[in-house]
Amino acid sequence: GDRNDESTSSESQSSDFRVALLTSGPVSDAGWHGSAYEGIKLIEQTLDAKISHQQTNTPAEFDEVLRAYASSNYKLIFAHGFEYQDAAIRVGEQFPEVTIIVSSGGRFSDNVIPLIFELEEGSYMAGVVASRMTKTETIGMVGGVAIPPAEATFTGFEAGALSVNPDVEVLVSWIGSWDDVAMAKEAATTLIRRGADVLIHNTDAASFGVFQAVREARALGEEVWAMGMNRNQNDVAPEVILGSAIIRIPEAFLQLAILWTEGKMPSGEAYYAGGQSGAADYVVNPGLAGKYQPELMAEIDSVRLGIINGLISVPRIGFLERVGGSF
Amino acid sequence: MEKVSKKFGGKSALDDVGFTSFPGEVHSLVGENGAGKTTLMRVLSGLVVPDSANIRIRGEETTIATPMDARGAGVGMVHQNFLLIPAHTVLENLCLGNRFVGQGHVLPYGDVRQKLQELRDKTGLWVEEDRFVEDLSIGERQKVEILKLLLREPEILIFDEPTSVLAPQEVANLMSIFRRLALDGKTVIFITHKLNEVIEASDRITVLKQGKVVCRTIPEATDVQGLSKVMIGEDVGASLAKTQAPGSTVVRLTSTKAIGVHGEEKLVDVNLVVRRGEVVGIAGVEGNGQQELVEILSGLRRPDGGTVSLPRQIGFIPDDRGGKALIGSFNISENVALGLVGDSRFRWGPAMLWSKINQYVKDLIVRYGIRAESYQQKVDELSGGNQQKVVLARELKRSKDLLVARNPTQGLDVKASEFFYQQMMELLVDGSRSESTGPRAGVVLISSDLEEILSFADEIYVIYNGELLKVNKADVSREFIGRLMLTGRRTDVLSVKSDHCYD
Amino acid sequence: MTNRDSWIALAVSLSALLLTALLTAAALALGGYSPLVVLQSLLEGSFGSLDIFFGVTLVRAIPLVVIGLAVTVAFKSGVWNIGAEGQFYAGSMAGVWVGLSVGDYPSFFSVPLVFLSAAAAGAIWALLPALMKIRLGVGEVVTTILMNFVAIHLVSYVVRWPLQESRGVFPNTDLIDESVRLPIIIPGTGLHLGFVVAVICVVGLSIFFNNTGMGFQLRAMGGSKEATRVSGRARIPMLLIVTFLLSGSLAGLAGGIEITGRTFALYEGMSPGWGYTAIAVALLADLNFIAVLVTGIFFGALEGGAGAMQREAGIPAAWVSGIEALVLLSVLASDRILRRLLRSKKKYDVKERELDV
Amino acid sequence: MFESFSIVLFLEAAIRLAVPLAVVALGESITERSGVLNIGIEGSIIAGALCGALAAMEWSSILLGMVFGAIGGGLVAMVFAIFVLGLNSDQIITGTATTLAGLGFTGVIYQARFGTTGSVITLPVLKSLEVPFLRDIPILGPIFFQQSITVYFVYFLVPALWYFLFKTSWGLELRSVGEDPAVAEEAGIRVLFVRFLAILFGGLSAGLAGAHLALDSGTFIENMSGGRGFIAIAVVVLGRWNPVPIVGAAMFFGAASALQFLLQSSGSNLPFPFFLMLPYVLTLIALSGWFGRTKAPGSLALPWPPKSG
Ligand SMILES: Nc1ncnc2c1ncn2[C@@H]1O[C@H](COP(=O)(O)OP(=O)(O)OP(=O)(O)O)[C@@H](O)[C@H]1O
Ligand SMILES: Nc1ncnc2c1ncn2[C@@H]1O[C@H](COP(=O)(O)OP(=O)(O)OP(=O)(O)O)[C@@H](O)[C@H]1O
Ligand SMILES: [Mg+2]
Ligand SMILES: [Mg+2]
Repeated sequence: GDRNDESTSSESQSSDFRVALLTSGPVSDAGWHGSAYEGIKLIEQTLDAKISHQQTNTPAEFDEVLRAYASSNYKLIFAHGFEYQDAAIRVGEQFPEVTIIVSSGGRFSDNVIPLIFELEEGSYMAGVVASRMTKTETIGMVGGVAIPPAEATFTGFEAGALSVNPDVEVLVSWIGSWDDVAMAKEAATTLIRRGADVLIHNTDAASFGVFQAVREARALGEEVWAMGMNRNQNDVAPEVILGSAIIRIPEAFLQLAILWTEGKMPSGEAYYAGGQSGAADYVVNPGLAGKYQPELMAEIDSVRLGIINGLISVPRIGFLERVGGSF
Repeated sequence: MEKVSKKFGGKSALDDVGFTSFPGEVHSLVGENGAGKTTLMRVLSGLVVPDSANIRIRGEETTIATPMDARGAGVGMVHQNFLLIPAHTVLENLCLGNRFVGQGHVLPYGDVRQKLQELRDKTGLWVEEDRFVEDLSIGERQKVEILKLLLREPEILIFDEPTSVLAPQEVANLMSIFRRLALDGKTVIFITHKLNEVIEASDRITVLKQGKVVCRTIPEATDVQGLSKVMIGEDVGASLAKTQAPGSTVVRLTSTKAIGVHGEEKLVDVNLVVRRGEVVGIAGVEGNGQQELVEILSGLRRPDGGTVSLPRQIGFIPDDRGGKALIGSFNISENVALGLVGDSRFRWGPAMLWSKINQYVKDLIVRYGIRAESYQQKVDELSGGNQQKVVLARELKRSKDLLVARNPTQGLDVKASEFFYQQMMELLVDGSRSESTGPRAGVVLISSDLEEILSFADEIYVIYNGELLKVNKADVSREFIGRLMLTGRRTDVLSVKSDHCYD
Repeated sequence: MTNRDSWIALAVSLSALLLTALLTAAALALGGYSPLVVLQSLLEGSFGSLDIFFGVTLVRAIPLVVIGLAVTVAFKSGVWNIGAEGQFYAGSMAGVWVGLSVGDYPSFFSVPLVFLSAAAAGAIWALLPALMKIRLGVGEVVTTILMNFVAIHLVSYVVRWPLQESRGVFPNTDLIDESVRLPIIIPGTGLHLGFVVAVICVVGLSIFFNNTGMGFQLRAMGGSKEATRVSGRARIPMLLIVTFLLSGSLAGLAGGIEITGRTFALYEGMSPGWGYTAIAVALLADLNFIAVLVTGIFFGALEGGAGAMQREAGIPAAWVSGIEALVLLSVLASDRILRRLLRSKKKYDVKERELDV
Repeated sequence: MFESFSIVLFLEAAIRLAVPLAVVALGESITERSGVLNIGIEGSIIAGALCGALAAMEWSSILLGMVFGAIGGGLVAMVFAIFVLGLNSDQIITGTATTLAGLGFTGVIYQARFGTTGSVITLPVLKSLEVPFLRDIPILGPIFFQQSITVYFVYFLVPALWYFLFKTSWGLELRSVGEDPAVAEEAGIRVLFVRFLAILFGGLSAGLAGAHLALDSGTFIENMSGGRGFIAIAVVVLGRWNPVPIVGAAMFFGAASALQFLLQSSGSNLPFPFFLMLPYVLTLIALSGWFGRTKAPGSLALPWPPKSG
């Protein structure tokens, strides 16, 4: 789509560069939504763009909000969540000059671009670490709401774990909410009682519940560990978090914004934020680095390399489908 | 009390009324329905704030703006529309606001029980104190309301139509209670429509009419006729249409049973036949199974045994006007319409013809002399008697085949009662019903008012512990029926013994 | 109450109104936002232009009005249906299911079919609480609340298993066919046929309740079950069933309308608590059907304006619900003022509704 | 299924989950006994959580956290009371509004204090206290007497409330106001004052429960009340406005939720939404077995004095 590129590049000359963000949850979650907000903040600072954010409450208003932004000159819109994909396609058709980025979306057209975070890569590495660390050969996952990105991380985690020790049992428990701390804590406690001694999560703020459960278990003298997810949570509970499987959402956003201003915005294809771009990774908690055997440290690096140059294939769910436009 | 005035909306319910009563007297307050009796007393007990009034109690000026002021001034009232909490036990209701109950401390159930015993011994007035009020019959509720007042031991006791649902013996009791209170130097204010009670019980009488005092007198100086003349402004007691010989059977109950919520037998093998053109009177102390009987007779309840055959068009006047017969937040028209939903004359397909209904109701309001601002006034705003008239107006119209009337004249003034009796008798006569020439109806009159039964019933039964006892024409007498009501025995205990003495 | 009291109350109301307004302003100023800008964006985001009014305010009002009607029907008849939320979801599930399977039929046939099935599903969802009330005497307040949660989790099952989109990846259904989507009645705005449906419901219901025998009996039941049984000779269980079914089917219909009019597919979290907001809509309208249309639009405007507040005035979402609350409170305050001013006479100790949960 | 999982641990979990519900429900039951339906307690819970968290952080004291949590909840309830009692506004609308306000402004304050994108706050955490001898009772000991302070508070509250409601004349007056304010007023009771106290108590309890949520999970986050207000209202009805059954109902609900996690982690392949439904479905089933009418306070949710027209 040259036409698209032209329009966008010409647009980027104009003084006011407007970037909008839609999230379906509070940006104060110190997690998925929060990092997206940091993302557009970053764009504001580095590209002095005019930014705006709206938290949507129901799929019923997606079209309305996207249209509202598009029609008031927001040329780059981050719709932070797959749930926006259908509305994005619809509105995208009405506003060809606008580019809509759909985080972990599954549909693309000329101006609707899925932003795929390959968090499963970091999770795979976390899985490796977990099954090396577990004494009980049982590890657990506490999930918020079962959506593809979350499930992807869990399949990645499980695959990583089994790749080094097929006998490890991987337990999972969904709490049906992203931020119900008490429920997350209870779920984690249950998993620990069932013998899991390394817990990873994929929730938002509810993750504090998981860490708290681990803290209390340790207080009772049990040898239990937690792992962070989405963002680097190592400092959230430094004494119990071995490391975090991370994606660098803000950086990814900035990357896209820069591409956009340079008129190099990918058109009619997805944008991948994964191992190659360093956007997905596993970060060891320096405070607990001592707990890692040297050979494990080495193993982590080799796994990372293997993933990047495709020697290790991390299971991925979700596939992309083109809608409208022409190749 | 002087210069008491109260307007509701535009209409004035009390217009510069002056009312004086002394310690140690029983003072009767009488007047037609809607005259303002209840309102006047609600003013005195702080439930209605008057537009103007100056009230002096024991000499000193008192402003009564709230019920608390009234209690402070030693005023207490038995309310025409009971102020009881159905979900609470009798005991709890009695403790509430009782001056023996220390604020916030442990409930002195013990003391109150004891007090209750004393009262029972003194007055014979009693209700099982651990029962829930919602399980009580109207008669029993009335007694609770009275006990509540007596326990509070106020200086000024107001009784608003306490006798309309009490049995003769209980009424007699109450009168002696009044006497005793008066002797203790209390002031008793007694509102009733039963003028003979007025004459026999009171020291002084005040008559209200249309919110004005029309007469102050003493019983010696007047009589029932005289009083009603002042009240109504015309003579009453006009002779009633004599009924013809009874016709075909409209109702037949054969060995009908009813089981109460707690599995207790409410009706035991009741047999009853009602024929067109006759009034069957059922006397009884409240709480002997009347509730179940009327619900079965009016087709609201299936019997738990035996067979029942009922006609189609039944009118039913329940005893609990506020709870069962009227919707307080609805206006008169809507309340009458409750009885017209099925009536093809007021329906067009599924639609209700409100204009037609309202017209019809306006007409009823005039014919039944209901004192109301308009057919759109909420029934909650009507006086007790006028509320009752609304019920009568609706149900009499329905009684093409049968009328089941439960204490129908409770709260009605003399004139209104007369009018009701006329209407009731007309039901019995061929084709005389105003717009319909249907077959004549039968009437079942369940009442705790023995007079009513004796003067209108062709057949008389007494209901006792759920049994229906027939009274033969031969031994119809106040004493006999009275005994039957209380003991269920046809011959009294003594004579039975003496019989036995012979052999 | 005396006139004196009512004037005191009037004063209280006025000061409360002022206070809430000041509070809002102060809070905003403290947060470093200009109250005026916020107010402006709130108004422009809801009434700014015809397009906005039709495309935002009215469109958002549709579900609130229809569900508000559902609540009104129930409350008027003395049934405390707190379960509109769940009935709405039941309706959307059935609606999307039928909508997906009737794609190739003509609209005049398929759309009504979707509405019918949605309404039916809502009714069925209300039936269990109805039966539990009538057969077992279990109050509806708690059962309907519980049914809400069940429905929400059922949706999350339906969109992941039976009705999941054909790619089998995302937790939502496929989009329904163009032919099953509601036409836009005012081109350029998003205002779809659903609004007409809502208005028809408003009119129909107020006629039904005010002019038909059954409607009258339902109102009577709302006034006093016992009197309706004894003097109205009405079969209360039957009336209760009718109420639950009618209320439930309206809430369900709202689900069908949202599916065919706005989202075109079933997602989780379709209703941000509309079932509860609708209670406020209905009560603010004093359980008057026509008024529900107005209060529904008011809430629609509030939510639309709230969105604009975030976009235009940069108010964080967290502020929005707070401000919505303050607006609601000031409406309550002024509502009392109007009552005082318009009141002719005061009636004494009258119970308006009986709550038996 | 239980083999790897002791019944004791299960019941422990049930109690943990039940406690906040029980506290909220007990408070709300008193409010409702006075004829006021406060669906705004959700707002009180979240306010309690925030105030509790802030206080506990400030003075790093569990106790102060609890106290200020209660106060926070009380304040929100006061707003509710001003409108419902002062202006005689509709209770349900006002409740909706105070819920919104609570959820909204706690978010605002949290963000103002900890930044727009939030940050992790770590609080002193509720320790479980052991009752010396009782703890050693087989089975029951660890379940009931090795719990957080809030649990013991409930143990105290239940008999206290029961005695208050049914044995003191304050209790009688409260119940009478709730059944029929007209009767109560005639008996010389200050209806609005009684309702004010009842609302206040409900707010304080909800606030306390909120503080418990925060201090038990050692952090505060937006919306952490997670709809417990509504569940609590259901619990009150389930418990028929009586302290003992209310705690029973809360326990039942807690047990159902605990069971839910137990089953999920036992690796059954039933779709997880059905696990999440479990507590509600079980409660519905329990209700169906719950014969006899539940009777609400006669004047619940009705305005006083009655509105005109
Ligand atoms: N709350 C009210 N609103 C409007 N009108 C009222 C109200 N209460 C009473 N009235 C009117 O005031 C008049 C007097 O009523 P009141 O109850 O005092 O009559 P009463 O003498 O007690 O009659 P009854 O013997 O039937 O009880 C009636 O016309 C009644 O309609
Ligand atoms: N649920 C109950 N529990 C205990 N006693 C009851 C219950 N219901 C009624 N009773 C008592 O049983 C007796 C018959 O009850 P019922 O309700 O038939 O009285 P009733 O015949 O209707 O009296 P009334 O004519 O005054 O209504 C009365 O003493 C009544 O108070
Ligand atoms: Mg009177
Ligand atoms: Mg009875």
